[in-house]
Amino acid sequence: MPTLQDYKGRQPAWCPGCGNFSILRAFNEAMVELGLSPHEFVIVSGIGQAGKFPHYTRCNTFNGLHGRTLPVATGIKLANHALKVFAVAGDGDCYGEGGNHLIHAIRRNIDIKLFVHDNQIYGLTKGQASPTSMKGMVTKTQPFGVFSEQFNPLAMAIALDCSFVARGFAGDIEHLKYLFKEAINHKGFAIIDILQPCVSFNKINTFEWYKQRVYRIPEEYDPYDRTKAFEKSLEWGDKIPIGIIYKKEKPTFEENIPIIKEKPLVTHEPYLEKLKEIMEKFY
Amino acid sequence: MPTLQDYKGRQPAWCPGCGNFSILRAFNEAMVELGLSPHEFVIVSGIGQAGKFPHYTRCNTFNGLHGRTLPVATGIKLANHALKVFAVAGDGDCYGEGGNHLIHAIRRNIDIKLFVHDNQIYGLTKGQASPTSMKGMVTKTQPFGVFSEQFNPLAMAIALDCSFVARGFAGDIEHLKYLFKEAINHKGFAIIDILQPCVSFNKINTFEWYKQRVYRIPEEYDPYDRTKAFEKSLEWGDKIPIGIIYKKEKPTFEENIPIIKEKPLVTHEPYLEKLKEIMEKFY
Amino acid sequence: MDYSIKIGGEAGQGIQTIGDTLAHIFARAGYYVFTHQDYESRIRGGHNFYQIRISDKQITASRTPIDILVAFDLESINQHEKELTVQGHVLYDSSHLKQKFEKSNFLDVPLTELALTYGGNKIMANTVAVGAVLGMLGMNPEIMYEMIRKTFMKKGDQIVQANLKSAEAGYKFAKEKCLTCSFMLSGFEKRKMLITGNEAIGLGAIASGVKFYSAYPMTPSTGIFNFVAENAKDFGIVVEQAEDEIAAINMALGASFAGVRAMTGTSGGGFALMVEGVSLAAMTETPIVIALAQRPGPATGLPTRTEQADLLFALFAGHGEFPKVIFAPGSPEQAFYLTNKAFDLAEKYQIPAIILTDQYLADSQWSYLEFDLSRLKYKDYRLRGDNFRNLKEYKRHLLTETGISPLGVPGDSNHLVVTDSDEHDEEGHIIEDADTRIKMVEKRLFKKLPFIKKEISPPNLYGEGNPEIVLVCWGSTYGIVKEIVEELSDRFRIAMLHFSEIYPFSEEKSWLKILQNAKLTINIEQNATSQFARLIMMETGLEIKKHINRFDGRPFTVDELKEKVYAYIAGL
Amino acid sequence: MDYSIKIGGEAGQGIQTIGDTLAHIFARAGYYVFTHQDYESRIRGGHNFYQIRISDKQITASRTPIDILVAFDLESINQHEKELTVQGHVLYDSSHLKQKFEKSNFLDVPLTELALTYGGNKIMANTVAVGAVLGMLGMNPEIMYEMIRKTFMKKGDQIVQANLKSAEAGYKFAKEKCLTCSFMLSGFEKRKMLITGNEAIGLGAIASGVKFYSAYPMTPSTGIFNFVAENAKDFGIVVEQAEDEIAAINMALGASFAGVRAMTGTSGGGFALMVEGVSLAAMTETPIVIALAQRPGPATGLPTRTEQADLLFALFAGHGEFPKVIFAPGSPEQAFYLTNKAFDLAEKYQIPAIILTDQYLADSQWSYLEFDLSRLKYKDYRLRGDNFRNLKEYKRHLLTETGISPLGVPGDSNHLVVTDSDEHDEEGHIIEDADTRIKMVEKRLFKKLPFIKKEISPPNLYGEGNPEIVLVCWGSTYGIVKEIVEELSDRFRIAMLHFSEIYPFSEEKSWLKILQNAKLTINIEQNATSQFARLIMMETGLEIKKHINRFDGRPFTVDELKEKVYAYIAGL
Ligand SMILES: Cc1ncc(C[n+]2csc(CCOP(=O)(O)OP(=O)(O)O)c2C)c(N)n1
Ligand SMILES: Cc1ncc(C[n+]2csc(CCOP(=O)(O)OP(=O)(O)O)c2C)c(N)n1
Ligand code: SF4
Ligand code: SF4
Ligand SMILES: [Mg+2]
Ligand SMILES: [Mg+2]
Repeated sequence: MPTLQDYKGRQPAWCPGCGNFSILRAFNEAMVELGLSPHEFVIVSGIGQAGKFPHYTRCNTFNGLHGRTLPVATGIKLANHALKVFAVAGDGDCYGEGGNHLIHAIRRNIDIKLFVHDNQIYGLTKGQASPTSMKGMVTKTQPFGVFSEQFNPLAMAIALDCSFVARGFAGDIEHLKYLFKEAINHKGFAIIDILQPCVSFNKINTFEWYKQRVYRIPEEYDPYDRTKAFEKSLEWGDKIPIGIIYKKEKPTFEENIPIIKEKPLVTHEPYLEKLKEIMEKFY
Repeated sequence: MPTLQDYKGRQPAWCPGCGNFSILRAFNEAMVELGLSPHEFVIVSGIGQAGKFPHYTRCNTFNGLHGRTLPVATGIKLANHALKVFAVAGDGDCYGEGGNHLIHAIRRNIDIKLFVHDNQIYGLTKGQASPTSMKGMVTKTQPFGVFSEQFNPLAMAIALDCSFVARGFAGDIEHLKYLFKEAINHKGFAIIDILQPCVSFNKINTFEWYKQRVYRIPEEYDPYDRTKAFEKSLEWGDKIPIGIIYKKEKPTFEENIPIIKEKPLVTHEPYLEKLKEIMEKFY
Repeated sequence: MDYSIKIGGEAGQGIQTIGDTLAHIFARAGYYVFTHQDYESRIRGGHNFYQIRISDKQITASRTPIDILVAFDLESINQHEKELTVQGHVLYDSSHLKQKFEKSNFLDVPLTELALTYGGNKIMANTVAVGAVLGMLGMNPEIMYEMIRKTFMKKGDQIVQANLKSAEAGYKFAKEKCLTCSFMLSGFEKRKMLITGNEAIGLGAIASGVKFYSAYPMTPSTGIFNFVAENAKDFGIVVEQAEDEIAAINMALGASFAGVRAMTGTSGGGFALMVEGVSLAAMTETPIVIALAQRPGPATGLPTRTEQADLLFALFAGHGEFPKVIFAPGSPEQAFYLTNKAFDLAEKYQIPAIILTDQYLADSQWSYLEFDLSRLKYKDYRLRGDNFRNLKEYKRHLLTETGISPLGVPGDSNHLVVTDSDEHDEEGHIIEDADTRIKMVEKRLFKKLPFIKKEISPPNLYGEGNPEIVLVCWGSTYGIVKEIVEELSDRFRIAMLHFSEIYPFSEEKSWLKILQNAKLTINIEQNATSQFARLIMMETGLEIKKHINRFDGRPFTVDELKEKVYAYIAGL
Repeated sequence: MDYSIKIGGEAGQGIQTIGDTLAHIFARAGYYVFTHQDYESRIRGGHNFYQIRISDKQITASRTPIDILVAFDLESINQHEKELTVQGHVLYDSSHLKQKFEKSNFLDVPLTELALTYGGNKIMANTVAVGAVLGMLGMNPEIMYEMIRKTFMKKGDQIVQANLKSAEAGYKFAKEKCLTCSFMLSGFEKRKMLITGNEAIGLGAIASGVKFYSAYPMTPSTGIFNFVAENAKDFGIVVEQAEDEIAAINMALGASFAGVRAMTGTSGGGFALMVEGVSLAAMTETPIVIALAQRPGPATGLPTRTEQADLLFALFAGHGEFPKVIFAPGSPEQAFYLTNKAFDLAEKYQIPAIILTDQYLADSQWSYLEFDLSRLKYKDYRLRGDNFRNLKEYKRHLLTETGISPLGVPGDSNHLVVTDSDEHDEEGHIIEDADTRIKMVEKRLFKKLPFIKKEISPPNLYGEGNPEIVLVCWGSTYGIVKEIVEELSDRFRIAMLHFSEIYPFSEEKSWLKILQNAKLTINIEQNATSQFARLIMMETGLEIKKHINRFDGRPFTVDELKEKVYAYIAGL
């Protein structure tokens, strides 16, 4: 049985007080409670503060390009669906640079779990607005403030009929841990948008700001009703719901591919003996 | 007053019977009825059969790259918001290659009208599945059929709170013309997803197939109710609604930018005389 | 024996079907066949043609003179009648062209009418046309009938019979009516295989054990995608059409990281979007093979035509410094074996390997007796299963003498496989310090490069061993230049120096002496700026002063190119 | 007089603030100042430093020997104490470092304590430190006080007083306690301006009438974005942070098409994503200026450090063949004027122009008396307003002698402005025919190129006019190599040949003779593969055999580089 010791990674280069520390703790504890060992999964991360995440826990890691976590994760999952595949990205990473991949990864319903560290800002590049920054936020590159509609990843995911849509908060570790476990136990593509205070650059959406607004979605809420889920996903302001907002059971992408029905692609031989047959096609 | 003669462009290279011909006719007639002259607007198009559209009417034209209509259109609109700016794209163009730009153009609510010729297939490249192709469609590059969730541009647009969301059908020219006019008279970003039969490659969604399913949304429908609109946008099957599905009045991106409040950017001088002042900042 | 048949008409008139059917009949009959196509970026209409050349000797290019022109539109006659040889004939259907030609070498075949009478359906007109061409050639129709049976078997006996009758009708009609037809076909030989450049790359990939192919459709590369997809089930390959080219290459890299051989394919514009991914492959040392099928640019350019203008772009694609391998096959045969070599080197050295072709090679069909499968190499360089499981210690980016680190398959062992697009240490974790940085650059670049160079074969000298005249070329111009050398070799000490393993340059540089000793060196490229000559200059300092370039999107023709070469020779 | 001050500590400890304040005080005092920074890719923690060099003569680089080391962490002492000169001193706060040093040249200044007592707030510690440094230097504090008043004015008198008191406290304390401090400052001179490479590019863009700047944040280019945004209101510029780099360049192209001067900026990875857009700019002949600030690759590499490894990548970026201009300024001053020239050429010839810098130049501050604004060129080449309205006939891609077609502003006239990424005719509509294709390639490439070449200035020879030893370099190494040449020029006939207008090569090639006549030519590059030397080889056939390269992400230091140059000279 894996213990927290197995998840001790490198010394984080995050700022003291950064929300990422709590996410890291929740994640490691969830892995231990799930009985998952570090070599049983891969984390694909992008570039940004969130992108450094896999170095600070222990796991198979592909820390790729800014914005490209999902395609890499998709390739890994298709090549070896016996591996659990998680994608860890920032809000700029996943909703800005990588927005197109999010749309299509959701459409595929490939069994990848996406964890977005959503600090509503570009952290590593020193505080520009991200797609989830709130209107009016002034930064060096938004001198007149943000005008664009705040991106709502949950509403979009529901519109795309994503099979698991949730919001977490770095300030509620127990709950976040529960979300990690639920997402991982769920079959199909899952997104958890994790509200993550950035103490260095986001002076609007602070720990306090979130604490005052965030509330756990009550037990009786039914995540299977798409329209209700859509309405719930639009809640943002004095009250911000965290929890599982939408769920839909359906076959995963990899289940649909005949070739890997029996066994993962990585275990397939090249079948070179069949070459002779195919050569016949050219005569 | 412009006449249809003013809109006679080059000889189309589309297949006989292609849905694009009806879209072209509806568009030209709409322009004439709106009293718009060819030089009063720009069409930015991508690459694909739809991308050839501006060559077959008459207008200022930037026929750019596959998938990149919206960023170019955004640059044009910001540089000269006195011009009307239309983007014409294919479903692969706008929902595949260009998906990320669609998300963010909607968020900006920049006053661009996007017309997607949605034939649910890649036409110019000879019949691969597009994001809007229906599940099960078999092509040379989808040998086991399409597994991915059919992309629903309207639902996504509503989730992103797009200010004008409509669906048209190439087979209902009068109605399509009405949609063009409504979209152009509307202030803010507008998307019209136009069902466009591809007689050469899409053997599933034929003129007949659409004719049997498409119906005009009744008068009494209220496009301002977001949740209702979301539900309506999910209708696809035996009945497919066409018309204005969602509307939201809000300030446009360009209205928010102080610099171009008085006059279009293109009419601004370089203000080089101010250079002396700014030099002082370096001492 | 050496005949050329051109089928011209609008897109959608079945030109491709007729051409393919004829080409396969000829190949099956044992003739050597070469076909190439010219088409516009549209699905219907316009003017396209399909050209077939047959011979009893190996042929590697099309020729301009036409013996039989099958005209489905007037445009074909306007544009191509002048290409007819003295014995050249035109086959057409006056009811279709709405015009009758009185010239003696024009054969009016009522294709549609015969199709209706004998096939009971006007779509049989294509089959009638095939029969008519064989009739004009006076070729024994048996093989045609055999092919028809084979092709339409699954469609049921009725269809088979209808096609047989139509073919026979066309055959008989032409044989009787074409009194001036005087073609002499040599006897049947051992059957030949017919293969395009795209198919050869797809076949080469499959023969190299490719398990994952992700791409975004783009002419002229889509044929590779189609071929791999068509055989995906038999060979256990996952193919995925990505949302864009960025996703395509990143998916392939993910699959490669996870332990399978992965590939993507595209053309210039799509490759431009993959460039960051190429750099990622280099930094993470993830093997990847990329097929780049060139077409005329910049930007969208001429999407269905040919050019060799992305060489230097591909060579320096990607920010930062790292080794990559670039191959530019000159024929489907070379494409087959070089694709195999690309997979081997990409995995052995954990680098990107690029196969550079173009629309001309991608779409033209060559004929061969067979491919020698025993020349293929398949070695699995990955660390997997027990070998990995039982390893004491593992570091993904271990510093070694060769610069090659163990490529472990994540999940096969409880050793962790960690890599990073940031500069990293041996374990794959982010670093900032100078020492590690230096070591890693040395590892990826300086240590690997010498070994890679040793793997590269020198250019291939064809013709005179100690030539006075050398025609330098690379990639798809191979077959065309080869025929010129063959033709001129009786009159001149001439040779072709053809480069197919483009980069890095082989250490074997004896070809430099050949160029230095030659009286006349002509560089031939299907582009405007002689990119390969510039590369030779950069790599060796040797400047080639005489150039022949073509950049209108059409391939060189042997006859036109020969004239240009003559002109230079005359200047000697 | 020539002193260097190094402020070291963790990110977030205010190193940057202290450094900037000191640098500005010195510049205001009329000293020449040079600063450079070394920081990690993190926001807090780690070890960073800010180095300031001051002199009464123009200086263009940092020096290794340190006179005052301000240590905010022990790491600073461990790493940098060895760099101290004989008269060198360390300023630290033992209460902060939790350690006391007994060495005579260590000055323990209770920064926090003084801040609390005199400023009433420990954040004043930074101001105390600034005062203390001036105290150690024994520099007249008046200018410091003046600067403090100016800086904090808007924050109200209380803040001003608090800072003044803190500064004074630090000043007095150091002046009294640092008995071994023996620095000799020369008298005040005419004030100097301080500017970084990034600011100079932003300033150059503004001075060239840039109206639209769209980009996606990426170190080390973000400073340009910030500078333009900061001045957007005053100069009527629209700035937009795009969703990705593909959007950034396509937006800029849209704005340019619509009639305004447009620019984007990024680093290698982002530029990789713009490559297709570069090709689009070429085909549509849409002017665009791109700032490419290099950092070590491949992939993410070392995001906050420096390298010159994207030269050949940038040069050949984009599928297809087309002209582009590449400038690589060696100083903020060059960056300012070359950015202006880039805008002029991009619009005049309707081509992409790339300004190639790197983190070192982007972030380091240089001092100047002033920039001569009269050297700036601003000419509007666009066809707009009445000129366009009253035109008889208009074709966007009209074939002309120069290859330059009228760049009309859409909407200004009822003539339509039509362009296409496909190959097109003069009117901008899609074509397929060979003739038009050939004409358009000739227009874009062969006709324009000779004119562009004429605009390019040859490399700049600094030092001995007829040198025995030539140091070849390009871009940001300018200032470092310049100082080496200055130092060695009394003992050797040595010169620097610096290239800032990189491509196309100027037609003026007299520099080739200089290299041929030189006994020793050394090529110096901040990369692993001597890319510029390879370019010289490709363009001229001249091979440079001696190289000095650095690729660990840190800039060359004058002293280290000088040693390497010596080594080669010794070998003569
Ligand atoms: C292609 C590319 N563009 C830009 C960058 C620069 N960059 C690094 S991190 C980052 C954004 C960081 O914001 P986010 O993704 O929200 O992550 P955070 O740091 O906030 O966790 C950017 C733009 C890059 N590395 N690659
Ligand atoms: C970057 C890039 N990738 C791929 C292509 C090839 N391509 C041209 S059109 C097209 C898709 C056509 O489908 P769609 O956008 O739906 O337009 P349609 O032809 O159906 O109208 C593709 C993939 C390209 N031109 N550029
Ligand atoms: S900058 Fe913000 S997100 Fe990044 S580590 Fe610091 S606090 Fe966390
Ligand atoms: S292929 Fe389809 S979409 Fe394209 S022109 Fe033909 S019918 Fe229209
Ligand atoms: Mg963020
Ligand atoms: Mg389509």
